[in-house]
Amino acid sequence: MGTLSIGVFSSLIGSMSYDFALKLADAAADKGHKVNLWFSGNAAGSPLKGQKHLKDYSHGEKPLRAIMEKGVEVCTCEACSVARGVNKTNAIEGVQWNAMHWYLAKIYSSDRVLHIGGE
Amino acid sequence: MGTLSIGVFSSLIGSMSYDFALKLADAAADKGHKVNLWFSGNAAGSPLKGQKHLKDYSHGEKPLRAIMEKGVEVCTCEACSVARGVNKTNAIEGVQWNAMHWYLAKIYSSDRVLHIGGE
Amino acid sequence: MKLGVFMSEFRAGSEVLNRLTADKLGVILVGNAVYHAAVKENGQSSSLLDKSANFYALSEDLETRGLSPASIDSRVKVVNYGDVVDLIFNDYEKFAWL
Amino acid sequence: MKLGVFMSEFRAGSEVLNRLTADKLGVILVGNAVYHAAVKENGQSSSLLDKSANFYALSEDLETRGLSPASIDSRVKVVNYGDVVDLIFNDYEKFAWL
Amino acid sequence: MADVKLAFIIHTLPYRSENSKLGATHAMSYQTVEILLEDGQTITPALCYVGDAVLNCVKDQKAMELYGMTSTETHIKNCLLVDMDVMVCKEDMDKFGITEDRIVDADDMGADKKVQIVPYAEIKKVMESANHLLFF
Amino acid sequence: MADVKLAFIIHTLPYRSENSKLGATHAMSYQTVEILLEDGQTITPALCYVGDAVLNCVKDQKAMELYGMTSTETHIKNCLLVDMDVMVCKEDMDKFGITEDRIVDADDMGADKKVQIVPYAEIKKVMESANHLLFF
Repeated sequence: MGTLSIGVFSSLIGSMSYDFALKLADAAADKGHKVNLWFSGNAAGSPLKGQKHLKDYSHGEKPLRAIMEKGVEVCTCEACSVARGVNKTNAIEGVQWNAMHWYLAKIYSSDRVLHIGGE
Repeated sequence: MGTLSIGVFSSLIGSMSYDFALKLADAAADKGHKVNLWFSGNAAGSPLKGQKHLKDYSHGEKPLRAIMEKGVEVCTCEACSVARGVNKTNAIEGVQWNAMHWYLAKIYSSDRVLHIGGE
Repeated sequence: MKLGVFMSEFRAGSEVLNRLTADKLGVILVGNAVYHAAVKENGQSSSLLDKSANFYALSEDLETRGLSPASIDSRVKVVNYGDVVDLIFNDYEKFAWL
Repeated sequence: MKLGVFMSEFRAGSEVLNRLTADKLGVILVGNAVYHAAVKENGQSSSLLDKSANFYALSEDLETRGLSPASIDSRVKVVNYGDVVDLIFNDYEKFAWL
Repeated sequence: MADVKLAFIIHTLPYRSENSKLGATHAMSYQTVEILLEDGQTITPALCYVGDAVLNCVKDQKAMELYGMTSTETHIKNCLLVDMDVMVCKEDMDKFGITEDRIVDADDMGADKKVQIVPYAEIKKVMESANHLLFF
Repeated sequence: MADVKLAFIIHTLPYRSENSKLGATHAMSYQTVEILLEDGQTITPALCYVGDAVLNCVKDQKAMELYGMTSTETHIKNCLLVDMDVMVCKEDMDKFGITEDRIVDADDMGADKKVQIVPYAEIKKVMESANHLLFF
């Protein structure tokens, strides 16, 4: 079993790259791999808690909580989040807060890195 | 003097279309025009209050409050906002909440409409 | 109709623009579309500028990218935000954002 | 190197991909890039598929768009999320997302 | 002016951004706008798919089954159900080799309206006769 | 493995998305990553601009004056100041007719490093020798 670090930079709703990242993390965790998930750019807006699950929109909160339950480590870029009004007091519990070097440190000990850019 | 309705669908930070919309609304208000601003899509995440103004990021909260002071009417798509975890309790005061027909009704009595799509 | 088209990208939107026609057509280059006015590729100006239209480029977006308003294509008029407001109310009636 | 390139768009990324080379190259079509595997334009398949590489397309993203996995280009192998995990760990070492 | 005509021109692919979906849902909101207008004031939308966006109109989209999200197909069906004019550009369908039988319909929901397959010239006329344009 | 090499490949335009900026700031964070690593573990980034992204490297960007936001130019200067390898593809510069004197430098801030104008083949070598790639 290996370690995969995924960087996600796209928004919770829109391109569906965010959906892709969560589904891939889930599938990798199910196969027994260790997964790290880093949010930066527009993805740093996604840890806001209290997202209402409406069927016309992608929904991140439930699947995010579910993959953290499976042991996926999730961290958001603090600067990117607070610039969007998301901070530790209104964020989903369990998401870590750190600077960009968290991502680089996780990459250091990863077998595989999938850096997902986009919006 | 005329009425201009602007629809914004892009995120607070990223493409800078959001910055464009706010600057255009401000310039039109300064010239004495009536301006309506509609947020949907990723722009519906932007009414979250408490955005920290960091110099590496676009910042919407201050300019948004400033143009509302000048009489620009701002409304966000309620469904688009709550799907992102933004709701009336954590939103910038003065932003209106309504359904998509608010935008159409404003368009009805507008001389000009600039619908800004994008992400 | 008098149609004002806002182009906001450098690598998208041209196909849609090419099919638009109007009695009076204005193309307002904003965001990364200002590169159409300011850079050549392999010595060639952007083919976008060959369209029969009035072209404008937003000075704020040129200067943000290190592009001098003095050095842009002569077919393009440099405008600021206030000018864009006047274009919207005085020169065109309907708008598209691409 | 063994390089896996995720293509996520239909109208962007091809120029960057064209310049990439690797001892073993895989191109994984996800998001709107699945159209490269499933639609022709003016009767022509996407030129992307002419590149010398192993091609994969994500079944979930094909079906989301109403595209039948049975009807895609024969050069492309249909995979699901679990298969993509295996491609990442077993078949390629470095990755690009375009 | 009693009726205001709006042309919703969709030129973007589905599922790449929210735009093509939001074009349909915004157009559909003409149904309820009367609560904000005076008596006799109406809005008439037309929803037109051009360029790559004709791929929005392909049926059998499984977004709900696979991603838990309403498909673009369903949004278009809902537009047909409220008797909106929905048009798709024939030249672009032909370019992609999309035949009429692959285009979304809402027959199963009892809609009278169908997606109208029209030449681009028709969509140009819609733009010309509209009071305002909204490009998604 | 004591040193891990990362290739940050920037292929997107500035100011269209955050990607090109975040490429530079993520690369720069190698400076502080030691607090999360063991002794002797290091990360060496290289920041490479290819394709349209060479337009990120044009100097005199007025983003701060006009939009109140740090320019991409400043981010690149900061990378030079921390002695990072920053490369820009010569073929793409030539395609756009961008001459060397228009490329960002950090001379005014006393940087020793300069942006290296290199053929694409050099950037390919960076990708080949890197442990991981990050495309922005």
